[in-house]
Amino acid sequence: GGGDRDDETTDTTSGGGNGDEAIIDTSNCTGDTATGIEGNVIKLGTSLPQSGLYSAFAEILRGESAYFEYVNEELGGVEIAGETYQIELVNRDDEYQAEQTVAAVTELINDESVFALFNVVGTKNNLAIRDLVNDQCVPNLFAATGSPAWGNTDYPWTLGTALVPYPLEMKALVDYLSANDPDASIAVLRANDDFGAAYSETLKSLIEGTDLTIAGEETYNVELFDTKSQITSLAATNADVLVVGATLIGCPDALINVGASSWEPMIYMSGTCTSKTLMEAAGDDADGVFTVLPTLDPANPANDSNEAMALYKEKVAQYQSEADPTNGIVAYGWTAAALLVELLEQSPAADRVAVMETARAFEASDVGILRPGATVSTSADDWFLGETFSLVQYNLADQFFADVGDLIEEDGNTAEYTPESLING
Amino acid sequence: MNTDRFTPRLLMTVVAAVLILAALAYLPQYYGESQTKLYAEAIYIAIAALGLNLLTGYSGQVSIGHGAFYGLGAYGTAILMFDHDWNFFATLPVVAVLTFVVGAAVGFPALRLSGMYLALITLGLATLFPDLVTRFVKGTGGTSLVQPRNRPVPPEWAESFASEPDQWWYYITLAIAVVMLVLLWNLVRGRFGRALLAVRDHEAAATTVGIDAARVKVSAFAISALYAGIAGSCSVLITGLANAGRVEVFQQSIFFLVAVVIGGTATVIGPVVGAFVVVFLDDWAGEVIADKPVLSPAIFGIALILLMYVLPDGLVGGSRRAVAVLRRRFGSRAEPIAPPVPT
Amino acid sequence: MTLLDVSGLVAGYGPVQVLHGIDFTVDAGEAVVVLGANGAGKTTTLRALSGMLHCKGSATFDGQSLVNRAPSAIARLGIAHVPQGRGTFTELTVEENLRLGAYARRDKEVDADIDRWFDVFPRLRDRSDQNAGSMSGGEQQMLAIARAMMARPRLVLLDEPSLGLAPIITQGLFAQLAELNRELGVALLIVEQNAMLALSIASRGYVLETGEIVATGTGTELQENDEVRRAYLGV
Amino acid sequence: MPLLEVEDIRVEFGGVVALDDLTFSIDTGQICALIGPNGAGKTTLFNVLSRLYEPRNGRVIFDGTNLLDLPPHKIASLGITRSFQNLALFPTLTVLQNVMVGGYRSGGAGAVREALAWPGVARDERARAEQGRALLARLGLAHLADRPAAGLPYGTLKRIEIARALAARPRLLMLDEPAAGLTHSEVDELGGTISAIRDEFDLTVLLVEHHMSMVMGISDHVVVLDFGSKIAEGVPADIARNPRVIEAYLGTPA
Amino acid sequence: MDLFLSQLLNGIGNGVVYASLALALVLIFRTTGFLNFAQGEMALFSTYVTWQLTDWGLPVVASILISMALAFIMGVVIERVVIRPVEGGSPLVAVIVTLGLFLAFNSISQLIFGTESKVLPSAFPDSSWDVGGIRITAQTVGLMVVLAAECLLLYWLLQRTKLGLAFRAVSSNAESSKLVGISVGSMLALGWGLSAALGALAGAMVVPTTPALTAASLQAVLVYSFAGAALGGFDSPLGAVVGGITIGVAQALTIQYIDPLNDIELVVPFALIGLVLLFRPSGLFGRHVVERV
Ligand SMILES: Nc1ncnc2c1ncn2[C@@H]1O[C@H](COP(=O)(O)OP(=O)(O)OP(=O)(O)O)[C@@H](O)[C@H]1O
Ligand SMILES: Nc1ncnc2c1ncn2[C@@H]1O[C@H](COP(=O)(O)OP(=O)(O)OP(=O)(O)O)[C@@H](O)[C@H]1O
Ligand SMILES: [Mg+2]
Ligand SMILES: [Mg+2]
Repeated sequence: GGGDRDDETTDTTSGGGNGDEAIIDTSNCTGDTATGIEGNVIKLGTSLPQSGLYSAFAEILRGESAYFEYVNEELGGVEIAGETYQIELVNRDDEYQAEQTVAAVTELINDESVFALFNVVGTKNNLAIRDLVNDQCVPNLFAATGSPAWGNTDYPWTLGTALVPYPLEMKALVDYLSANDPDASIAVLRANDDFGAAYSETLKSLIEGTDLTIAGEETYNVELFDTKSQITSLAATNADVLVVGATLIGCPDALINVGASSWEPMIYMSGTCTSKTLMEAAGDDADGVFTVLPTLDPANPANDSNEAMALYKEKVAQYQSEADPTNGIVAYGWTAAALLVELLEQSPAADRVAVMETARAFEASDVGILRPGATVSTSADDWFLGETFSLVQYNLADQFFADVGDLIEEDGNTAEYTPESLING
Repeated sequence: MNTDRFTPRLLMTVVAAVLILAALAYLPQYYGESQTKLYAEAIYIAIAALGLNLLTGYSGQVSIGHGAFYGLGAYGTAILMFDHDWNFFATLPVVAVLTFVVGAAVGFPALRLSGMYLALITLGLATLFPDLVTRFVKGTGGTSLVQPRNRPVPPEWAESFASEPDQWWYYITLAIAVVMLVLLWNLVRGRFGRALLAVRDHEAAATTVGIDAARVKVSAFAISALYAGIAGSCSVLITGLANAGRVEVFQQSIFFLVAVVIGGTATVIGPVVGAFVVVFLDDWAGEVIADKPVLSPAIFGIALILLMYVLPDGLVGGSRRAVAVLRRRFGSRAEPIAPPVPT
Repeated sequence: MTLLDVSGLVAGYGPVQVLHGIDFTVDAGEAVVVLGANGAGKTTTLRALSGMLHCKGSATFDGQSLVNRAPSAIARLGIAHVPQGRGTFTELTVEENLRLGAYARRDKEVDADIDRWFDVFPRLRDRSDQNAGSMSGGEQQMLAIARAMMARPRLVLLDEPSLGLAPIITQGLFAQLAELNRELGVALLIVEQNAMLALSIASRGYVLETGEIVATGTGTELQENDEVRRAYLGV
Repeated sequence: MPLLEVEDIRVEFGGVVALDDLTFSIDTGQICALIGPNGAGKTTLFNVLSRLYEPRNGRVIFDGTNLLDLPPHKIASLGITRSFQNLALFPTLTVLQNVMVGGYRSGGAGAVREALAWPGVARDERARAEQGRALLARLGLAHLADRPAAGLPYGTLKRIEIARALAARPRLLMLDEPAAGLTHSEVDELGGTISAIRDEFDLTVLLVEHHMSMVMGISDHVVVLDFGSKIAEGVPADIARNPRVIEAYLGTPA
Repeated sequence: MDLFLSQLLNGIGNGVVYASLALALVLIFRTTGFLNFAQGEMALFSTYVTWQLTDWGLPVVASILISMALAFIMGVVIERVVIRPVEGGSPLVAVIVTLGLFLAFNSISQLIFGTESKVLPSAFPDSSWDVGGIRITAQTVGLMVVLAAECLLLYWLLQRTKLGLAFRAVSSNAESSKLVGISVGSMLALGWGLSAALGALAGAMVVPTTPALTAASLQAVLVYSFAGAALGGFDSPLGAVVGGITIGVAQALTIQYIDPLNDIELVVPFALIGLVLLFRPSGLFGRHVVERV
């Protein structure tokens, strides 16, 4: 429905903030920084694909909802500066289309008057709204991709999520190879977009000065998911290592195609591919694949003894009975929601600026089903979360990811390993 | 075709047009930003549908790929504004020429094709375009998204009615749409429009009276591409970005076609009405079953099918039929009931 | 015995009524001609009878009502129609067109019948594999007639069968129609502008004007009617 | 003096020879009838003259120009238009619009000027409409001007085609079975009309027709085709008696 | 050389996938005379049904057969209920209706079967053979055999049977078909039923060549299938197969040998179609129909 023109309060004309001195430049924020809080309810907004070809991401919402319902019902709500608030999450379906995200977010901010945006899905989708949230001084918390772009300090109102930033995945791989196979040759299969570029460009910059070499690189079309010919072509290089910078069905497709060839490289696969269904899709060919995980694997029965995991499974079953708790996407939503609650509770005031400032100097551990002992943190010059994780290897027999080596702690290092253009492009 | 100068019908048309324009002009005063945006979207989709109607309605060539020209227009404008800091208005002629030329280049081989073969080639275009964009455009954050920051700001003289930028953008889009509508109207009412219909109805016969069918058809293709391109430019104004995924481009293409058919092929006003129906139907479908968003495309799809049952000749055709029935019932005038005739 | 009995037949296109209640009959084995000026409603009458148009009134064929019966069902009752405009299956070959004519038949003599009609129109035999759509106008007219005959109908509705045929072919065609009618007892309802020729093989005729029957009589009666002579016989 | 000279025109479709090195000519101002059995190649010749079919060999000289050097849409400008054996009207247009399409070439302002409603565009348009109405009136169709063409009686449609062809102001008018589907009296009337418009519009007419009464009544010259070749040529009375023509085409009326 | 052969084989492997859906497109075109944009999504739905049946423990082949039978019924019902009201009207209206179906089927599949990807077992054994260093999978060979059989069957049905003649008659001239006694409605319904069944078969053949069944599974393939059908000519089953395989091979070789076209290899099939259609506007094997004036 239409709202009245006259309650417009925010100024929409200025450019991005300037993040050096005060982390967040609020000089242009003329609106009420406590919008979205009414009585003891704090209203949050999210936008994600719930219909169309990418609707599998809608499961995130179930994980989030399970956590919020748990907090609202059993813990009385979230406590910010001594006050307890019930959390209300307003969601919009954007079909994974950036312009629809813009429309949805405009609506969430103007008509729904949400306090903050939370866990909006997709790189393009978050990029598309980052000017908007900057202009209107609305926190966009835990943008749900591992893109290095969330480190861009021109956009202080956008905070990335606790997924491992894609460049760090390459750092972990390069470290692992340097220790175990220092003169390995690497073949790269990458998606034809910014996502694929994040892998391949970081990898190339990281192997400078090492004995590791790139044997070949092929791009595939993310909207087609077909990698057969690319793998054939890469197989011809007979490289020691294959990096699969692919996503969704592209991941198992690549694994299957490698399996069907006579090539037997060590495979490193993007951390975005770790969902149970994708691994099942790869079948036998998934055995021994390396990747990274910032959280515990909900499919690993060994983790059931973990208290956080037990809570997660219990509450999902209780509040979102239609969701499958072993689905990594649900688990991701749960963890993101837990991080948000943690962030809000750390905030000194129920106020957008306060929350955003907290987000920029945030530290948390044992949240959601993050790995026990893993700390996620941000600071004035580290804008990335998700920098503590494990290198893991898929165990086909037991169908879960087993840790390889110790917890990797790269807190504050993402920007250093990432080509500058990927962050500030 | 009204060759007489002044008829009651013309008067009614003018009155209706003025009323509708007044309503459209008042809209952003009443509605908030989101709603205004939705109307603006309907208006720029109407521009594209106007053009597509020239191709599909008048010239009989079905395209399910005009989302590509729309995208080309959007990227043209967005890149010129973002990378080269052009003024929005300055990008329009460039986009017009660009899309016209590309449209002609596609329309030329399309000459030999008809029916589903042509539809297929245009589908190919819609499929290919996003890949080309992903390949060649490095926009925001390394993605193919391009977001200019220099959209026009409301000038001082417009303060009284467009104090907010989104209102100003809405008015710009509306003005462009009105101009495009008038141009098209002039075009289809006369010799060119008749030639298009003639070529569509019987190409050989049209040729024998001196119509260069190839030229006419390619022109229709190019003009329709231009309209889609300008619609794309306007979309940058409204949404602030240019983007092209496969799903998006396909969906845009379908929206244009649906707007044409729902509104009424080979009528001037039909596609405009159709565009509003499509945009609001889509919006409604997304909300009507709030807890099952996964169903919204189905609702949209089923609504389309039902609409086609009720109005196989589009809204314009349907309302003409309704008027004819009323006239007969109340017998006010013994005018012969003319079946749908292009206006 | 009355084979086709039409009374009070009303039909039209959308709001436009063309036939304003016409009555006529065709007996089994009879040949009847319908004359009428341009736009009189002759085609409309035939289309209504073969179920292609929504109509009101009564029309029975061998005791069965034709009104609002599906065209394919009417065809299967034994009524064949040579439509105005020929209705060729343009993408199919001449022979396939003829086979389709026999679609409703179950017997094994289809090939023999094709041969028979090839004898009547030798041009069709020469071109049996040609795409029907590329045939000349007259050739297609021959095809349309032969196709209708392939159904071995009891009643044939012929809508201007001589249209576009060379005089010599027209003569042969009417001779053949007369023979069919005589020897096999096929009833014919012929709409024809070559009134002289048509009346020569018909036992009776009707004159249709603006959707109403204005004159009727035997062949000779009509040939002597002044009005008819002036308008349709050109004498 | 011949207006149109057809020389050695040959058209083949696969194995079918539709025109077999045909040669003949038409003098200015004549009504020349082209007759022959079905499939003799008459319509094919029309299609060659309108440049819809490409002949294998031969030349067609119209008033000094070789037609075969021109694209199909230039033929009308040269002064040749036609009607079609199988109706070829524009069914969604009104009768008047159909005829106005015939006047396409007159006063063409170009799409851009039209879109901008340039001065003169409206005037041209009015002129075309007036011309169209005049032609319709001439052919007795004035009352149908604003009716859609679809659904009109067959014979009426044939006459609309003639009006459309005339709207292009031709010098050579080609009519392919214009009398098909007409009653006797209508045929006679149409014959009269054709002779009359020939005189009024200074036309040369090439007429294909199976109605012998009309052919014999109005033509100055008759060309007879069979299997794509000319088997006879001459004045109507001679043709009617020519045994070859009787055998191949006329037959002996019962 | 080995690499070339491998890529050739990849291409053929993908090509047969495109071809199997293209055949369903050809069938519906031949039987009803128009293009069904929902064809792929109807096949998707049937494939989900097949998956559901295998998930309930039925053998794969039995599941496919049952699902084909259900698809047949679904096709008939859709024609009767959804398409019938717009038949005989403007083809554009029919296009919009099939687009509506396209949206409906995709989203209803997701509603019923969930949005998570599913693994559909293959009807063919998981084995493969090494022939001179080239690996040939049973999947590809099996698909080719099925395709060849389908192709022959379709050819026989359309070209050699009375039913086929009736199908062609209906798509050529519905009005005259009625006049010769063909029940046009039943033929159309039958045509929809058959092509839906063929689509179900295609889906069950195609999806196991991809890692998993998702709502997007057939959309990418469908574009190539359309392309294949266009290349071969929409009215020729053989054309659909040759066209589909050509597209697959062109795509694979482009990826291997034309680096500048990497990830925009779609250019190649469409350029190919453009080229072919320029010279043969009805496709390689399509029958060119002359319309006389
Ligand atoms: N499809 C149609 N829509 C509207 N009116 C039609 C349609 N077809 C025919 N008519 C009108 O119906 C009347 C009768 O037409 P019909 O075709 O039956 O005439 P006819 O006697 O067969 O004449 P002819 O065959 O010589 O043209 C005519 O006035 C014609 O204009
Ligand atoms: N495209 C084509 N393919 C094959 N044969 C063709 C084609 N066009 C015409 N023909 C054949 O060429 C011959 C001449 O046809 P044309 O149409 O010129 O005959 P016509 O003299 O006009 O006959 P009618 O009096 O029946 O109209 C016919 O036998 C016809 O079948
Ligand atoms: Mg008639
Ligand atoms: Mg002819």
